[in-house]
Amino acid sequence: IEEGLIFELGRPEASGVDLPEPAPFQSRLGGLERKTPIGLPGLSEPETVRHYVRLSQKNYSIDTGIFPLGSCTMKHNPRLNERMARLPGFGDIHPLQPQSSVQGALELMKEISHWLLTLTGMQAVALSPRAGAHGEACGMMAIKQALIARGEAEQRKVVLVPDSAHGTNPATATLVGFEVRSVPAREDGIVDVEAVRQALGPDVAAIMLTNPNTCGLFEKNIVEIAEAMHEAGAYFYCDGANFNAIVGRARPGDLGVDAMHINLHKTFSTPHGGGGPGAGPVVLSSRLAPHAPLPFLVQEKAGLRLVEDKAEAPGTFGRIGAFHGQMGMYVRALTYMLSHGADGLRQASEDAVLNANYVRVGLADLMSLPFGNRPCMHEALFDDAWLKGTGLSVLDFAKAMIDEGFHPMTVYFPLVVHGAMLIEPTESESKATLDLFVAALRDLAMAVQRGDKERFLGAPHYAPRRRLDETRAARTPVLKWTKPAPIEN
Amino acid sequence: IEEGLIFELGRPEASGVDLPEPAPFQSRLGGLERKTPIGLPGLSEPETVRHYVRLSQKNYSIDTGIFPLGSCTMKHNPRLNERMARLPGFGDIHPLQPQSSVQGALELMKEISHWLLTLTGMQAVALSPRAGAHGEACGMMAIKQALIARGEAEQRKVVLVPDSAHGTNPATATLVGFEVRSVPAREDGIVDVEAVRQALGPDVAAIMLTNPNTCGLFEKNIVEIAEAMHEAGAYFYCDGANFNAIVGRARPGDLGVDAMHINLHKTFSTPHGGGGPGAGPVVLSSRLAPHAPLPFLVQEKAGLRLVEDKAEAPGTFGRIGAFHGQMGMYVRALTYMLSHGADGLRQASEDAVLNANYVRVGLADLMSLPFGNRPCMHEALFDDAWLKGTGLSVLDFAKAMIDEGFHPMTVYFPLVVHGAMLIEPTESESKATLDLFVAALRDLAMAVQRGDKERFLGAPHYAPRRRLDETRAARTPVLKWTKPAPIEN
Amino acid sequence: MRYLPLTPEDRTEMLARVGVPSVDALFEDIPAAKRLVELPDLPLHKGELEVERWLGRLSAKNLAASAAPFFVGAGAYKHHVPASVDHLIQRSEFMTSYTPYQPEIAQGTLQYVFEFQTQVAALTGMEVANASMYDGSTATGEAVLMAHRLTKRGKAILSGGLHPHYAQVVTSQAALTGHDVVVMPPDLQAKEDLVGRLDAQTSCLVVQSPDVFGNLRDLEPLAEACRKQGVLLIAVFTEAVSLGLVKAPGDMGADIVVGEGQSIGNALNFGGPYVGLFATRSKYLRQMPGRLCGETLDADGRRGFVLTLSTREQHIRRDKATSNICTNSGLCCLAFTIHLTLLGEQGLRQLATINHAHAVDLADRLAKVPGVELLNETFFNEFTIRLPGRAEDHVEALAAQGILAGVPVSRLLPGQGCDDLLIIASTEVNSDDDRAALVDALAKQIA
Amino acid sequence: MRYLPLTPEDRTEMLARVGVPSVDALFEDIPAAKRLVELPDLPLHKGELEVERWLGRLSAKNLAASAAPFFVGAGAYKHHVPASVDHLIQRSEFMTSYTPYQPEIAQGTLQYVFEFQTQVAALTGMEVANASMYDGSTATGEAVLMAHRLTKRGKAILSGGLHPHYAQVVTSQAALTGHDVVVMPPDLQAKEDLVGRLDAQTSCLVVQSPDVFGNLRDLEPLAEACRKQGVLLIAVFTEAVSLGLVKAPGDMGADIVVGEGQSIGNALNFGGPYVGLFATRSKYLRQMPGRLCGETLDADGRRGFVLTLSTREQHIRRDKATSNICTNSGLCCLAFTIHLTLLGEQGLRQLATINHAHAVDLADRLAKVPGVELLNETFFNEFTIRLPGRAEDHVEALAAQGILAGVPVSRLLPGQGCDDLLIIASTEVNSDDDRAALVDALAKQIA
Repeated sequence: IEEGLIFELGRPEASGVDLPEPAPFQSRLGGLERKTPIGLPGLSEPETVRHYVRLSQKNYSIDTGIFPLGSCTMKHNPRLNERMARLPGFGDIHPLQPQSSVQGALELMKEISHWLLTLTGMQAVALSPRAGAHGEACGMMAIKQALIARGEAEQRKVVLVPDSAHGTNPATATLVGFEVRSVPAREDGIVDVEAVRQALGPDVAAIMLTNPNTCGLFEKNIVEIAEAMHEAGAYFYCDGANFNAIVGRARPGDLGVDAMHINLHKTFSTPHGGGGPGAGPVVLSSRLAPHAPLPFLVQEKAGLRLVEDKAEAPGTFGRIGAFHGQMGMYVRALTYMLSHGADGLRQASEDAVLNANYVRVGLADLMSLPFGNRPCMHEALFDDAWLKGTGLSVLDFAKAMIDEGFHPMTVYFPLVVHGAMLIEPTESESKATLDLFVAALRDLAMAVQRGDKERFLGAPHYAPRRRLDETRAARTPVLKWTKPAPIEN
Repeated sequence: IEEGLIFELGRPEASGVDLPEPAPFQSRLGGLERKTPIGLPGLSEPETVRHYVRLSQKNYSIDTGIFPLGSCTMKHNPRLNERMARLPGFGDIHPLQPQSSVQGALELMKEISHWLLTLTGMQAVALSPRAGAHGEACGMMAIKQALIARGEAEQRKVVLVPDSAHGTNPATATLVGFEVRSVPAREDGIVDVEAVRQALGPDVAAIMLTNPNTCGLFEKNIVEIAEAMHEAGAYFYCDGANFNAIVGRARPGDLGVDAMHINLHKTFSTPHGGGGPGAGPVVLSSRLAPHAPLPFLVQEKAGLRLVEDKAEAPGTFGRIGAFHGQMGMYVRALTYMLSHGADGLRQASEDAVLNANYVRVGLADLMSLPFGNRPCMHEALFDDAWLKGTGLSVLDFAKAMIDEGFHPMTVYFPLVVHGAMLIEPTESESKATLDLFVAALRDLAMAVQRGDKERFLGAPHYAPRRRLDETRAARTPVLKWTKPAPIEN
Repeated sequence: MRYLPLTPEDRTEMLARVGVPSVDALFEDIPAAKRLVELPDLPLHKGELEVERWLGRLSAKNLAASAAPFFVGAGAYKHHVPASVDHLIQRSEFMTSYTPYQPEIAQGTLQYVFEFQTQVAALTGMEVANASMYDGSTATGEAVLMAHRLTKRGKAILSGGLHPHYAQVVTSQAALTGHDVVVMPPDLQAKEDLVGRLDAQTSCLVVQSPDVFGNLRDLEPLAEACRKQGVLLIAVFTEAVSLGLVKAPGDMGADIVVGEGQSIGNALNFGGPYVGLFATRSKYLRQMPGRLCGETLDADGRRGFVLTLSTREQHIRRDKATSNICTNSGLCCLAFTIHLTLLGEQGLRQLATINHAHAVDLADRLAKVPGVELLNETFFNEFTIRLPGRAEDHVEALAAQGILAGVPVSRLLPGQGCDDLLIIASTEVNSDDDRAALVDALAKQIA
Repeated sequence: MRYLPLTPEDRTEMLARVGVPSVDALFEDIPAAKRLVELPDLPLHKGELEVERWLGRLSAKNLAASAAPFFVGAGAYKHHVPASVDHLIQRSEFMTSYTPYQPEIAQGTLQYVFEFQTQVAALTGMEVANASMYDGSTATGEAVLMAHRLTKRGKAILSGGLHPHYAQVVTSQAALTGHDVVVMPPDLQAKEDLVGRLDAQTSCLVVQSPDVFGNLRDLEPLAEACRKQGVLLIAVFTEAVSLGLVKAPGDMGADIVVGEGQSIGNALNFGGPYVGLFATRSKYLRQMPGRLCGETLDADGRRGFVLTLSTREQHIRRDKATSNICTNSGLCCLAFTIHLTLLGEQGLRQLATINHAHAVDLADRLAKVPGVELLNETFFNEFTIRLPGRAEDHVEALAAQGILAGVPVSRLLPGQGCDDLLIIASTEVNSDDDRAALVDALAKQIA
């Protein structure tokens, strides 16, 4: 049975809530009452519940199978996190209550800050960014503010971004008013120190580097790059999307990083939620700490206090959002950290890397590896060289995986590799699952070799929908439901 | 992907919990330590969550579609009920805490008793039965005890049970030490007063009658039957499984009922949970009230008190279970009652009856009605006369419904009707859903007429499993997993 | 009315289609004199917020286990249940589905029941287990009836260590069915002579371990004696966690094992819903009450699960059924099996060990309090102490201080001279501070 | 470690398959001197019970909204969220799925996003809405940048009624990008002259209604003035429930409407996560930031939904993107759309009416307290009063009595001479008793 839209199911008289009639009163709307219908459908509670339950069943999720999207770190989302986030003392407090009435919440923010700083070896943290990209913006704004403070903002307008970077990096740099200068990667997939040195100049403000990078490799020369940046008077922004690979194994602060965002929804298991909410706290070096945004925590005799007034923080670049950030996500992430502990967090990174390598060796003979069959970090990157001449694309291969019951890996990213297929199993997958996954991919790869094209071109066959026409959607955008015109008799 | 059994997925070293090491201590087990492995599998938390999420996806449920099982009342299960049942003051209290520390819980029991008594017009209630069948046992035990008190237990050993009764009725009667005497129904599906009168004698203890009955009809002569029973010195047990049809429209107490169980999981929306838990409080007439089981509530100056000591209740037949019953279900049912209120409860019954009749008229021309196309109560009963000569059975028809995305109705019950198909849509279904449901059944019925046999004989085609071999299961029962013998080389 | 999808317009339209002038016409079979005209004398419908307030007020009047140092047991136990358990049992597809009578679209339920049966058989050391009973007490009642059917005898002997509520379930039933029951006097230290009571009329001997006073009992000698007399040994437990550390009743020779499964996966719930475990030997299978799930194949030859052997059950066999049970404890059984899957072999052993360790620690500390006498030589996570004066008074006094100290034996066995006895349980949820608080408060109370 | 499925045996086996002697070998690209040998100086792993205790202790130190008469608003509002909302958003398939980049197996997410976009467009009276932003404040920032792109001008004028945090987001951004911002002084009674500020350099005028002080603003004259000057009117709201009763900003001529969606479906969460709503006219679509879901057909011709127009987005367009937003507020947007579906046209109107009624009642009662001055002529569910003395001190005093009275304006606008002002919100969760408690306590406090 197809599930209609709420607008097709609803009736104006129906409602899924019961509300009391208020006592008579005198309106104070000053003549601004809404006089026309809003156009919302009404559904009873049973209809509403069924609608969303049915919709949910059309989704793939981590809870139903491996979700090996490279660069996305789809790991297990513990239910304890959810339970803790819903404690009334966390979920049911207002950001503008008197601070005296939320000391436990402030303590929690202090505690997660402590964990993040200890794990990264950095000096300060701005908790408030709402997601990775927002964290990037925050970090780059701190850099801009530092340059302003140094009087070099007009001079230093260029940000170096490797070709392999997430799209958010150049977008962020531009958003904050920088220009982007590309840095090519070496043959072996990592950024070349020499290339960085060549790109450096007095006009350079910073580099934005992902480490481990989007090819699943650790940037070996990171210390040299950081030194080169610092020598040139520029800053080192590290995209922390892949921090998951090295927690407990290396600290960005030791590597010369000036700012790095941490995706709590990747590394620390807060759920991706079909597209959010995330949280992207930014850790800062001592060079950038004075320029951190509002609010931030200070410990005073009477307790913890959030500094919210710019007058108290002359170096700050200001504010990147209302209130104090994604409290609900801090609770979840801290719950995860406390559960894992120092030992578990390190073990998780090790298992993530081991799992990726296990997948790599399992497929290396059938699929092609752009940088050779060498150890990777937490994700294994393949390219489409092995598909050449088969008439099949990476997308066809990905869609065929759906028919095998698996979510595809990330495809066509990073851009530096032709026909990239980036597989990140994470530490949450068992050996048995990886064995099944590898076997299914091997089976598909052999089908490619056999020339069994229909299995791929028509895929997916067994999903809630066959392949969807994205071009059509973009050519004539239908972005909301509109009431169909009545059919004439 | 097929989902293995936990025993196939687990490893002995794995665990989904982390527990602290206790301080050293001296065991007091007196040499009764377990020395051999238990044989339980170990799974991490992510594996466990995924296992059960995947299993759940193989189930049909009310939240995913109409569940029109006659006599089962699969209505909407509000989530508010679940939230309330988990309040610490209800879910996290022990049945043997001091009664002074659980006055709110006792008040809740008193409140739900008040609702049940008001809705049924009866004099007393025994809350503790765990389910409908348990309630039946409880009611029949009260009757037995009353007979003992009257000195007629040896004489009155027979219980009248109509052919159309639920199987639990005769089973219960036997369990409590009665003998069952069948009472046939009339041509029009209801119990004949004359037949009851004829079956009555000094050996009769009671009648067990379902009303509305399992044919979906209100027993019109119920008052006469009750009077006949009472005149003969016997009791009237009413099976309240179908009380949902008449809440707010008629009170069993007014009809002469002596005892009736109420399935809180049918009439008052506590979830069926794939087979329980239920709750089956029994309401009693003043004639049976003194014989109610322990515990029961009394209001005292200091507060409410549960009477648990037989010494305080000389008439009681004793105890039917440990502690005080299904508190978790009382909370859910009371939440539902408070939500609906007197007006909503009556409206719900009316809508349930209207929905059933709407389905009846929608199918009456294609399928056959054993008692003619006359109004029914909350369920519409069809028989298989219309399938005669098609080579298809009711079961085939039911399994074909699965392929249309619907749960089948109850089939082959009640036994008095050949090839019974009992449809109970409940008040939770919208007109739109009923229209779809009726259209799908009409389409199938027309396929029957066309002789499209494969659509039925092979059904279901689109379920997690094709038709399952029940005979095989019963012939060589495999009731648990056993480790497969190692394969010899 | 948020739960009712029909709008007034729908109703009008549908009544027209049905061909009746009003909904009243559909209720005409109710005798006119008995039809209700007025609404029941009860409040009208309320919104969620109002209902939450109303029930929240009642809930707040109770002292929750997690809000107090908590040592109450005697048949129900406070354990920590992982968050994922409650999350999973609330999945729509589990919670709002029915008894799996259409197996093709109920494999989720059927597979977990099959897994549950396997787990229960393993835990109890038996060959076969059913798909759950209401709770431990009713399972005990059913076990006695099953023994009567198997032995064709009619007398049950109940140990003095059996939970008094369980004993009352058996005696209440027997009083009405005409069976015999011998209830042994309260047996505080597991020293009663049960073997001497067995005779040729005895159908079964019912023994609990750990018993209601906390004592562990070696079932082997009893099993041997039973075997000699053709008596079935019914082993009962109320604390399923004990099976992680204590020898399985099946391994000690029990014929039927029944117990309460609440303490794995399920909340206290003021006494219910709980989940009854029921296991026996394969040879007794046909007389076993309750639902059973079995493995089979589908039309394509794939493994699948169905309810089976339902010819024993009421909906087929009616008055010849082995039991009248129909709805059982589905969702509680799911909670049990999920929690046990999370625990696994290692986790359950560890959990049981912590329970035992906490109880040993508490018993040792209490035994040092002047005036307190520890009765048990053996125990798992529960034991009985003798106090100066009425235990109930002390418990009330401590409750007023926010400490829930245990179950006075007089609550279970009134008027049997046990008024100075208190049953105390200590599980993994008791912190060191909790135990210290109890010891201190009790010492002060009786000083 | 309960979250890690690999056992030591698995690891050994897998390392062998990978062909490395130990896991260390996989980390050799990390410069030797920078590799960590010791574990981080943090506690070791903890079981669920310990974690619950630890966090429970912190939670208990906060005064929850539901535990107090509660009148705090100014950008985030306490509303009652039906139980089914939180249940549904926790469905595994919603909560643990990703951004729907593989639409064939993400139709659940895509369809609700499509429905959400339709609802937001209807609520705001606009033609097109996106799939959510982080929150109202960042959506405002994005709207200003969008206006700059569309008008190719660089100056934003921010009303003195705009939430100060929102204003700060815009000014912080502008300070770094070199755009101009005019922040009007606090406008307590919606009397500022905005029209006079518009000029040929002005890209956009940003006006909030109900504004931060609670006043309602008629946008029509502003829209007309903007149109004349080629200025875009950005309408902001922080209380989405107001849209049930108040004229839609789109109907008053706004070009871009942004707002906070928290108050429908979402908890207070101490400030986040929330959900930003963003709607505009179709003609501006290509410059709209954020994700969009569109309708299309699959290979079999069936209706389906996909993310579309992603050529505006960062993962395709990189440094030319309309925004850098990637992860948005998926699950909060789901909560919003479910709650709004439950409410429906009628329910939302009714809810808004109750909110307004409660606020009117409270304002009238407070206005009668000697020393209290009500500033607002118009308001929805929030208004501002002037008190004798510092509002912050009064609020602290009332908090100590367990009453959360509102937001002192000085918290939002320190050092701007607003120390005696208090913003008070009253929603459907405030009972009559709650309002009486506030009035009484405040009267005593200032007496």
